[in-house]
Amino acid sequence: MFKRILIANRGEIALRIIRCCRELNIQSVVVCSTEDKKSLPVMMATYSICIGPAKAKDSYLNQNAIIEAAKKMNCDAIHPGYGFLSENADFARKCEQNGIVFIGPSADIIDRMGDKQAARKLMMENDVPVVPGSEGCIDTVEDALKWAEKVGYPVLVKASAGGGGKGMRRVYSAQDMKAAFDSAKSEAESAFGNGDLYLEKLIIDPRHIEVQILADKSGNVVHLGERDCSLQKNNQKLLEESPAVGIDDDLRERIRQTAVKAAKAAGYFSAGTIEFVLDKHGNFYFIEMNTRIQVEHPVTECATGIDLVREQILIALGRKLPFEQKDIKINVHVIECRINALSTGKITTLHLPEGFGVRVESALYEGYEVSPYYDSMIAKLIVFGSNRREAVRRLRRVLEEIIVDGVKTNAHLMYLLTYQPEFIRGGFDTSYWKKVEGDLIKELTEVSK
Amino acid sequence: MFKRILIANRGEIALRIIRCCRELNIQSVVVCSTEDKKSLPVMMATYSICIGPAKAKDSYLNQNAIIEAAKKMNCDAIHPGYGFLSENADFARKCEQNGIVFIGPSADIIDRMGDKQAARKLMMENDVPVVPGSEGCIDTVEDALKWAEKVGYPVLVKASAGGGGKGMRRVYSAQDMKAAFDSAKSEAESAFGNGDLYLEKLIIDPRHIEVQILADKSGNVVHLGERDCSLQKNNQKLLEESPAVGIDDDLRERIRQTAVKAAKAAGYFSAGTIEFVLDKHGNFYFIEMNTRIQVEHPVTECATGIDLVREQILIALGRKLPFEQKDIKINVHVIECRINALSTGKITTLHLPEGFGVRVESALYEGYEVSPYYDSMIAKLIVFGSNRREAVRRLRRVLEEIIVDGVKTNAHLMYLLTYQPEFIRGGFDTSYWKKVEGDLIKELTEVSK
Amino acid sequence: MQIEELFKIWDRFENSKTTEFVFEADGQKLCLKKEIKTAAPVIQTTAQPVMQAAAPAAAPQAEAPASSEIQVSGTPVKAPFVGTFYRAAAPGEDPFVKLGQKVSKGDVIGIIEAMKLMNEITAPCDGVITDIFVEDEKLVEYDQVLMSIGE
Amino acid sequence: MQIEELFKIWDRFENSKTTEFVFEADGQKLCLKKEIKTAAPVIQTTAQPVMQAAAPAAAPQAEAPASSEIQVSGTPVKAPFVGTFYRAAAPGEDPFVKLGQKVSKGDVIGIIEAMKLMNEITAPCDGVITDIFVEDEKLVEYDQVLMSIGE
Repeated sequence: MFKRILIANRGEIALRIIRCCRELNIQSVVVCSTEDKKSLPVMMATYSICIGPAKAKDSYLNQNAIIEAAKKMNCDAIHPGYGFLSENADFARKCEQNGIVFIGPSADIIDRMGDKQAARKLMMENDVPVVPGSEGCIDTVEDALKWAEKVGYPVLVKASAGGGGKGMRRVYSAQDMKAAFDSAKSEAESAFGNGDLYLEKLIIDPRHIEVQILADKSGNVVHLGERDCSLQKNNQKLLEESPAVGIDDDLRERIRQTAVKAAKAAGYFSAGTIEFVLDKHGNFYFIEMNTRIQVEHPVTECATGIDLVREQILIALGRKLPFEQKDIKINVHVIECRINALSTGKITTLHLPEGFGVRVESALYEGYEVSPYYDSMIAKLIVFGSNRREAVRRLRRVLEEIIVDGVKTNAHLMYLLTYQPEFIRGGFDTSYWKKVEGDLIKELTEVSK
Repeated sequence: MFKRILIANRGEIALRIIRCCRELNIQSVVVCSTEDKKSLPVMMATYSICIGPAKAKDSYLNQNAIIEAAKKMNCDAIHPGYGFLSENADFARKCEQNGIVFIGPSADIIDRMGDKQAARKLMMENDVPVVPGSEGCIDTVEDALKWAEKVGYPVLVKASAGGGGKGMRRVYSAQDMKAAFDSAKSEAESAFGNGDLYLEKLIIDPRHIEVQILADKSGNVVHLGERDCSLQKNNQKLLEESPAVGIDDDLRERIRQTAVKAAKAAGYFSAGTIEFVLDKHGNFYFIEMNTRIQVEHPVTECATGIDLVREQILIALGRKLPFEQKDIKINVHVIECRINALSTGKITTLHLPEGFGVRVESALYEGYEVSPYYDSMIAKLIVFGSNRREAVRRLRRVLEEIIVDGVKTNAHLMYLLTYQPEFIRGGFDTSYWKKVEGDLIKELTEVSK
Repeated sequence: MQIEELFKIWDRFENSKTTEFVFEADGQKLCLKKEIKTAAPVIQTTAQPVMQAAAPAAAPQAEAPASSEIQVSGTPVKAPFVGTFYRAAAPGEDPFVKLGQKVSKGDVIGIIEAMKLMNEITAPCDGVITDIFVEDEKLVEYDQVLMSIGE
Repeated sequence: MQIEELFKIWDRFENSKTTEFVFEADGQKLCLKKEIKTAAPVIQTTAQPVMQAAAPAAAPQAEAPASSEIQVSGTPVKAPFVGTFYRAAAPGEDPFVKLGQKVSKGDVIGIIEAMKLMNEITAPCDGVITDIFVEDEKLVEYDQVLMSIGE
């Protein structure tokens, strides 16, 4: 067993890992910035060490300082949490080079899955469906029309050298192709000095379905069911649930098995997530693999009863998975709602909900200063029930119960969401939040009067 | 469904019931004393109503005030929680007479199980083992010796009219019988004006095992496994767990089935508990039935995933149980540790533990005044894991984590307990706390230096 | 003075609003002083559930008893138990008392109905009705201030 | 008065709100005084996990960096990064600076080793070393006060 783990993170995920360390009888060393010296993780860890100023670049992203702290504090492993250095292959490699176990997959695996084009290629080779795209560049409008005809409209014209939406055009029918193709080409040429274009199928308003994977170093891979993370604002997840509703058992099983296949293709070990988009016709496509623990991992923990952080640590030690696929049972519906701070300030009154079917992950306490330097997520409310309706009612209850005075939060808005018919029905896609947000804000304004 | 439930209780159990009401979309009216006007249940309930001064006799035990409040507030049911009026047949009857549903069994059932001699007789008639006792009175020392010889020593000589230990003697061998019998007789005569004596087998240092029952009004009865509540100080439970360790599957099944038989014999409905003592030889005896929700009910909720308060409410509505015995699965080990205040005062800092495998039930908040008027229990820490060892480690973690500043608590003592070899092994009997308490206090004093 | 006696006095002093205490007798002298708190900031936990108001399921609170946190200037008349408050002996009749009316100790000022019994509420002192806080036929809770009597 | 009695009284005084206590008897006199806190009482969340100390599993904290919450009178010299602090250029050699030593801005006062590199720490101003807070070869964290320079 590890003797001492350094936690290269902050907030609720640092606390989550510290708790797990305590339960495994492992000492914890949490790093912190000057801003976080009075944080709950710092108080709860066996040791803490300040590694830099508030700005993440100089503290939580300061690889040298973290490695130095781990070595000087005799840590035998580093848990990176999520965000920050968790998917940084260089950092994982540095850990390896310094004889410190990086709790996650190997640097090579991170590299392999981090290169989106290479990952896509690997998946295609292993019969994992990816969003259909042209093989290589498309040089003429004629070829573009031909390819689009084959895969069906709408399609996306993308610059090979592109990024950030530059040189990208949506094309909904053949008659728009020429204009889109030409303007994308000229934009790409002026932006990147490279006018190469390729085409991809445009999946309109898909659902975001991801599958949690656990894999050990001996090649055993299991899935822990899927999570539906379609409730997103600007690609930021707001609410996640498991299992995904409104998809039949055959499709569900195919998605899960495809994820296992993808993880095996990647030679993966540790906890990881395979992300898919699912279109209205039941077609699903691999998007990317997250090679870390995710924010929404408690959804799966509540659904399966499996402690993912604990398994991560044990896998890093080289232990084999203590269960097989058939041992994993999912009998409850779980929903996680993220509570985000909409302003900074000191928490004057705090009441976190509790009770049957509830789990809360948060590093808040009365008197804590919510800082502008880091992520705005301040709490995760996880509820579960024997079915989705029960979970939704419990979600309402905890959103009625939570009190976070001192900062503004999205709790009211999320509460109003739980009464929207489309939300209650479930199975909405990634465009849903955009459609409903305006109504919710209006309703909130009226209620607040 | 009920429209509005009055909660005739306070503290964490009132909050527990309010949460359940919210999830069932039922309005809640919590009664309170003047002392409890700033309690969390009062803040969280849909409505609250002050019914009397601090002393429970004039508020939480004030039947007329509670009935009046329920009627005037148009409540269609009353949930009594535990303690106070929860096992008061008169109160249940008053509810019935006033057209208010008492959430629990009928007044007649409470009466039947509340009369310990009648309950004992009923159980004997139904082949539920009770602690062996003489049938009727024993008039002479000779008859006493004869009876004791038959059942085996040690035995208890008890006054028929007795109570509170008066006219009671433990007899460990035949040679002590005469002296014990004579002195018990004269003590009974002078204390109760009635020298009638009877004999009972003395079970030395038994384990306290109880079985959770759910029964509907259609005669369906299921058990939800047993709880081992042997860790007691002066008959007050300190820690409860499920399942009971160190008993084989055959015995476990016999205890559970006997409890079902007992509940059926009582014609029981609602949630209830059959309490047994278990001796060192695997003999178990019915002691009494608790006709209410119990303090330790979350142990069973975490073990089975069944919301007992919700089931109580649905049964009171006349609904049939939505599951059968075969649907009830217990795959985790659960431990509940009670946190008791050892002094009164204002809570200055509060941190309740959270995370994987943890549930906390408490009505504390920062600024809350722990009052001398009511029960000293201020929080219940419930932990679960895939086995007992995991649960014990998690219990240590939550006891390390909890902060309740402003009052003294037993948290430190319970923490030290979790490192005692006999506790770690499990399966200890009701004499264990008495044996270990002195050592723990000594250790605590040394650690605190 | 024995130390027990001294401690007893001291405890009283601690719990009192007294800021200075001097006692001399039989050649003994005890002197105690306390600084005055200039109203330390009270951190109040007004932990009202945020969403109560916004909850679409929440019913109007009209029928619940009004909060009894009322500023009373004169002598308060409080409800001795939960029940329905009546200002008059029967519907349509004149109320027992009106605002500004002079009352004597023992005069009936209202009725609280509880368990189908009508209980007369009487003035605790002589004076004038300076405030009436509860409307006719409203549910009152224990200790709720019904009226106040001034001079 | 016995010393035990005196201590009893004194303890009580310490824990009380009383700010002045005078007691005279039998030719003895006891006088106790306390300074008044003029600052408003700050409600501090010192949320240290209660059981850390009692945890049989907890290791000595010796190797962890000392808390940097230090009262510094002069100009503090702080660690610019995590590393091992050395007071001398090599083991056995004289330290760069000693207590009371005069230094000029830019003078080397110590070394912090991080990532196997030796980084010289220099005086931020002219003055005299008035305090040295960190022992030789100890791990220091970012921003930890190493020394202070006074006049």
